[in-house]
Amino acid sequence: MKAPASTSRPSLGSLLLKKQQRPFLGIDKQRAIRLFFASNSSVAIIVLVLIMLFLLREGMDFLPTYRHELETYRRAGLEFCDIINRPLAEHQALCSKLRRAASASLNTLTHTARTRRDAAYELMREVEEETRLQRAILSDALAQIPAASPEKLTRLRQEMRAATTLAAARLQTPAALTPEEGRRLQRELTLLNPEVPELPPLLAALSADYIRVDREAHATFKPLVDAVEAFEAAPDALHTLLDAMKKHARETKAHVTELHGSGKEPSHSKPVDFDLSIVPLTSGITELTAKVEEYTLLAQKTADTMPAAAGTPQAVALLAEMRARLPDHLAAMRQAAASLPAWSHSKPVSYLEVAIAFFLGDAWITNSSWQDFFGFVPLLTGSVLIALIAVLIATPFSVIAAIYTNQFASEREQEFIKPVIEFIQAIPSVVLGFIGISLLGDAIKGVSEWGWLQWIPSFPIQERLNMFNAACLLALMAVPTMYSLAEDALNNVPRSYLDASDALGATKLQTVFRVIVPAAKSGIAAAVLLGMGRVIGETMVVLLVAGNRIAIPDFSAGPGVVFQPAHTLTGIIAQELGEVSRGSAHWQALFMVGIVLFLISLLVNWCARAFVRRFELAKS
Amino acid sequence: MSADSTAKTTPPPVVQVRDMDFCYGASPALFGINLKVKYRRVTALIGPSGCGKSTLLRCINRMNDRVPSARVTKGEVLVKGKNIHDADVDLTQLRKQVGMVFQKSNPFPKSIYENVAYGLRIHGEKNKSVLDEAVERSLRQSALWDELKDRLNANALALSGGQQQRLCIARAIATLPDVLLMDEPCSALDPIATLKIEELMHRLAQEYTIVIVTHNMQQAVRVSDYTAFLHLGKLVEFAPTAEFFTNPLEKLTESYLRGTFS
Amino acid sequence: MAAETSVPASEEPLIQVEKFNYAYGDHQVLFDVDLNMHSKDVLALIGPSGCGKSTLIRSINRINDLVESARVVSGSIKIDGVDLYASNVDVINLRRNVGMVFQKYNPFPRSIFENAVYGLRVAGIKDRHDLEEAAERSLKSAALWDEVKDRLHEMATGLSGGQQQRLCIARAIALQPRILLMDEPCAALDPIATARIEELILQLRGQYTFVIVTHNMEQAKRIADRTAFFYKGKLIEEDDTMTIFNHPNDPLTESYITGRLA
Amino acid sequence: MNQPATANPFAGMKSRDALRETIVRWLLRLGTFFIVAVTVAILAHIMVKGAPVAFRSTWPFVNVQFLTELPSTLHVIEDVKGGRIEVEVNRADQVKAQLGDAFHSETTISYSGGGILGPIVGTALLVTVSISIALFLGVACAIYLSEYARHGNPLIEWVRLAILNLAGVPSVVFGLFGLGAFVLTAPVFVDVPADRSVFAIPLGFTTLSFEGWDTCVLSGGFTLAFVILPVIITASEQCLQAVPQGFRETSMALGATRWQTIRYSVLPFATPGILTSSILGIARAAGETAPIMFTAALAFKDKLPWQKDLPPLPADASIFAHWEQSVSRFLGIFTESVQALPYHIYTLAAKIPQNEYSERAQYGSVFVFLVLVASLAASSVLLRKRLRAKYRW
Repeated sequence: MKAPASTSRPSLGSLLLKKQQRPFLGIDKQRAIRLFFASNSSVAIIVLVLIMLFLLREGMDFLPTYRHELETYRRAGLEFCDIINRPLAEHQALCSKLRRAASASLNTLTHTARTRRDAAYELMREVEEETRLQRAILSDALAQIPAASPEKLTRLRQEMRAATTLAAARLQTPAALTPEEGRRLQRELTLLNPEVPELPPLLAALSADYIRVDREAHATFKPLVDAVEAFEAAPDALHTLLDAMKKHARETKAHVTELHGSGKEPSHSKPVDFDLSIVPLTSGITELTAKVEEYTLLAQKTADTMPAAAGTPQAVALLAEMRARLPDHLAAMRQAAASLPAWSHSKPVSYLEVAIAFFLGDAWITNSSWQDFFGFVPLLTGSVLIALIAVLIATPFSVIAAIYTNQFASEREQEFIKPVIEFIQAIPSVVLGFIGISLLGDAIKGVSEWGWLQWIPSFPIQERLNMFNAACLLALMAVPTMYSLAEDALNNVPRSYLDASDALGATKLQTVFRVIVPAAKSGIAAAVLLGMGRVIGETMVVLLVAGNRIAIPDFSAGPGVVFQPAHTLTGIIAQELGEVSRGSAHWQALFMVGIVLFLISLLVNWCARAFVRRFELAKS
Repeated sequence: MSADSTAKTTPPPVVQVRDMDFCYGASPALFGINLKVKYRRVTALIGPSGCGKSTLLRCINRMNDRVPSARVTKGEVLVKGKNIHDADVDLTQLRKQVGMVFQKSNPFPKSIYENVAYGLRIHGEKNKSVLDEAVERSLRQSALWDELKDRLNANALALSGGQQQRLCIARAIATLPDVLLMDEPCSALDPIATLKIEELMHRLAQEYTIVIVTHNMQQAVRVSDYTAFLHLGKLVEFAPTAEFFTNPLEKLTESYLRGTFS
Repeated sequence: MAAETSVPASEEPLIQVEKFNYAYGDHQVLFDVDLNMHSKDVLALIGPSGCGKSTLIRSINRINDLVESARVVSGSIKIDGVDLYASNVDVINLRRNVGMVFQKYNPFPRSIFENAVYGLRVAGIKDRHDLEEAAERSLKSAALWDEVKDRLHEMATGLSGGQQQRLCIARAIALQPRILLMDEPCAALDPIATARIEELILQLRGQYTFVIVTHNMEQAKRIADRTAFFYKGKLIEEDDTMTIFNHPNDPLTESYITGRLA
Repeated sequence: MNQPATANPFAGMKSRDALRETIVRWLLRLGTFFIVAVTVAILAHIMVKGAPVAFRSTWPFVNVQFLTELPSTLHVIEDVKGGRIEVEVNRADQVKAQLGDAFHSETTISYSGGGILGPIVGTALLVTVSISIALFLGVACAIYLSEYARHGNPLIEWVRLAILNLAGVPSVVFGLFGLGAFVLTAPVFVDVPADRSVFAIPLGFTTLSFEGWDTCVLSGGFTLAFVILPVIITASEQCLQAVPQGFRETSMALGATRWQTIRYSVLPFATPGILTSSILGIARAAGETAPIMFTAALAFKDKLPWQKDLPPLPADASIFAHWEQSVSRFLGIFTESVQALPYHIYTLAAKIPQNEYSERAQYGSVFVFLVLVASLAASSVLLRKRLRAKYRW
């Protein structure tokens, strides 16, 4: 095949020059296509900006709204009541300590009698439960109007009797009762009949015995019991006065809300005259102060007369603790009373105060008949604590797994381990949450009841759903992220380090732990951080498993704090957003939480990138 | 073992390769190599690329073991009289006593001090004063002490290329090896740094037995006492350097030398 | 340079490279290259790796524009008097008229037919008949027709290496370019396949202007009318192939063709 | 060999060190396999508890009822003999009548009866919508990043930064965003704008009002699309990068334009990979709960999205009217809120008491869900393996 003679073709030079282009919307086609893709590529940026925008749009008004609410709270005098009310809450805590001390002391004496009585009752309940159907039918028949035929009644009675006998025969004598008593009770229970209201004689006797012992115990620990009662009653007068004030304040507030709607400017109708409405409160300051003084004196007196001795060492400790905490409490009460005159309902609420109330507020109280508070701290503590525990659990395992697969595992092991760990990523978080509810919660609780583990603080645990449970599952979720990133980091360690270390006669282990892991450490740190980001942002697991108690965890429990339930930033949004009306302070508060979450995620990302960048610098 | 007998007789070769064949999988890389490395002398391995000189060097401390399928198929390698492929040879001990410096300087991303002390640390040395002493000694020997003594805790990666390579040498000699293997230690360096390393080799030769692979004929002339020429996996000629370059026995050697020096 | 004097004044060179400087970022790879290539000639570019010969050939059809940071520092390349790097040049048309064959044969994982007509398809030719005709013509030109005519619709990746490379040549000449650039077309092939490609080039000579980069000096001797020798980004010498190989002017050229310059 | 045997200068290390080496190796191995074991244990637990719900020991071996019925309230009717009958709400009265005197009591457990067809359909719809959007945007973005973008272009740096950050945004924040953007603000064509409309643009025949789409498949799908967008972009870019540079060069050398090169010699070879990787995106989208909580999902719905009461057409309605109605019925699917599997599981786990009756629905749903997601993930892994073997260039 010959190429056509060059004469028949246009000159090469002329071919190379640009022809007239068909313009497409003023730009040529290639540029248009390029622009199309470029605009699509900016979608990520646009989405990020939109996220921020929409979060801000819904959440931005939170501060003004919340400020308005807090202002109403102050104007209407609710804050005034809370000045006294808040320190008074400590009284409840002290009371409960006292009560626990008293009941522990009483328990030392009444324990046996009560156990015996309860055991007998338990037996009776068992029989009743077993024969529930027959008893119910008989009762129905008896209550029937017109009355059922005597034959039928007789038949029903017989059936009931037969069932009762059968049930009673199956009973086992509990350890608290002697076999003798057991047999007797069995016999008496055979006669159990809904038509006869009396208790079986033995049961009645046991009950009476318990009552007697209990009375004796009360006599023995009379000073203590009296002290409890006295302490409980100490603030009664104060409470009465305060309740009246609270009622008044609430009425004022209700009036305001009615007029204003939620946070909107008053439209028509006469605004509430706060100056007037506050008078009943401010005028009561003297009385209130007097009542507070009265209370402190009473409480002090009780504490002074209270015996130091109690039935058990635990009770003694409780008493001592109560005594130690009382002076602070009373001082706080007095101080609160002293600060009353300085309080003014007309003092404006500054934005700084609102911000502090949100970011440093220690209570998240919603749908309250008194006052809603949107304090961020309990949620943040929950989120951070859970994330920390999860990362603490996940980090060693993922790093170990990464080191093992990257450095030690055989090909076949790798082929098995990698897919399994990567598969964890595919497990939806809601499924893990469900596992936490259905399986892990009971498992952890069960383990915490094992005898030889009781040295662990706060074992046995109270709540099935708690932070630790959630953290375990979150750790599992974080493992694949951390694992694959850490493995990448290890993989990226230059081979020449390996050469050098090997040539110096290092063993495999030495090479790995002295050279490779240190060289990859910022990569691993980034992996951990990104895992943490994943964990903090996770919603379903914490919503289902963390227990959803909105309170700052009680750190006085030491490390055992992890077994307490908590609520989280993500969980609160998921749980409450569906139930609030748009535009309310609560709605806006939830969006504020969203904004903070968003910022946290950006921050975590930024930190991780900073680590990775350092890592890459170190490599080059 | 040979150190005490130097005065009387010529010491036995520290490294002895006998009739060795070496394969990567099915493809042979070295054939029938016989080589005796003299005690406290510098032996240079030269030859065109791919001739197997690096492979031969890596046979001496069994660095080739890490390549799967690479193995010695015939013959043996003796270091200090011991066949290093014997079952009772511990790799870490072998490599402790046969140090190696690589073509591309590869200090660890740690401090200068930790780099030099690394070899001792992994062999269980914990005593701080021993470590200090060893670090100072090896840095002095590698002519780095004066430059670096004030910043031993600086990151080694911050050093210049030539300093890094000398640091790698210091790291290798910190464990007092008997043999020092150098795999084209200057090929990644500029002439001035190269010169410093060569000077260093001269001095180190008084205390260590050195085997060096080089591309650079002049370098071999300058630093080595003995030169071995490899071609296509065979050891063509092995002779004292002066003789080797002035009066080569083999035609192949001659043409190789001429080709480069013309 | 020698090249200037030997050009007959009557014939205007097809490709003129004038004071061409080229760089990747800050790293300059071509320095003041002056080179004239004549219509229907076969020009071989030789030189050690990294000397810039591939860069030069890749800037003749501006395929190097795809490499990030690649840029012309100064100078120009003109084809038929048109400066390739001027703004009025249509790169697409340039590439349609300056075909290129790469070192690594890389047919698309499509059918042989689709590979052969790819250039035509993207040029907008849709007529089935035209395409078939062009495929047959180009495959015949590339001496591949007889081997593949029965399996035009099988995957091109199923062909042997040499066949794949010839398919790549067919693909390039399907567009009937005036100039054919070949970047080490035989580097990835065995000797027999290489021989067939060389044969093909000899067959096609006279129809196209060939610029061939090669590592293989024997190949240059066999196929090239003229040969240019590059060293470290500079054109050292350009002349008749016979002159270059028999009586090189420059000592560098000589040491390269005698194999001393690695 | 022929030398006198000397003391071994390279004697092995102390046995204690060797032991330590072994122990540490085993510790590492144990740690690794602990993770594997936990994973396997969880899966096995769900399998053991859930498989009996989804499968039957007799033909057709699959619990058809569970997979093809809508969820409903479960009624447990107890007769006087203590026997318990589980029935659905519609059959409860019938059973009670049958029992007559023998009827004793009745307990109801929400959501636990019937099957899970509604959630399955809802999840399928959400995933379809989200993956279509995400694939379109994601692949386009990846093409730009991989084919057009030049290093050092500030836009690219910003895009990459944004993708990284987007991947780290918590899914519940996406939910908030979806609520604010799609449910409450997205533009719709209506005749009379609602009060809450942000602003309305009158267009003459209708009004473009920014009043949101309400909770519906579309809102949820869009929200999910942005959740999985980073995954799709990253995966697609990797697939595009995996196409050899030689193809591009060859194509360009043959005079193809940039777009032709992408269209004919890059995209075709990257498509299988992109599709494979996007299966992972599907799995992710199917598994997310928080983003759809406020944007698409309902706890309970007794109708499938297309079972809508439209006014009956007159008998003599034109074919056009029929056609119009089916189109509006089809489009209506996307403006309905739906049940979704993950949200259904959340409801079952959090909103109803845990007992033996709710367990059936819980484990059944979890099992089916996990099987769906896992088979997606597994098929993506397998496909990738096979494709990698097939497309080796």
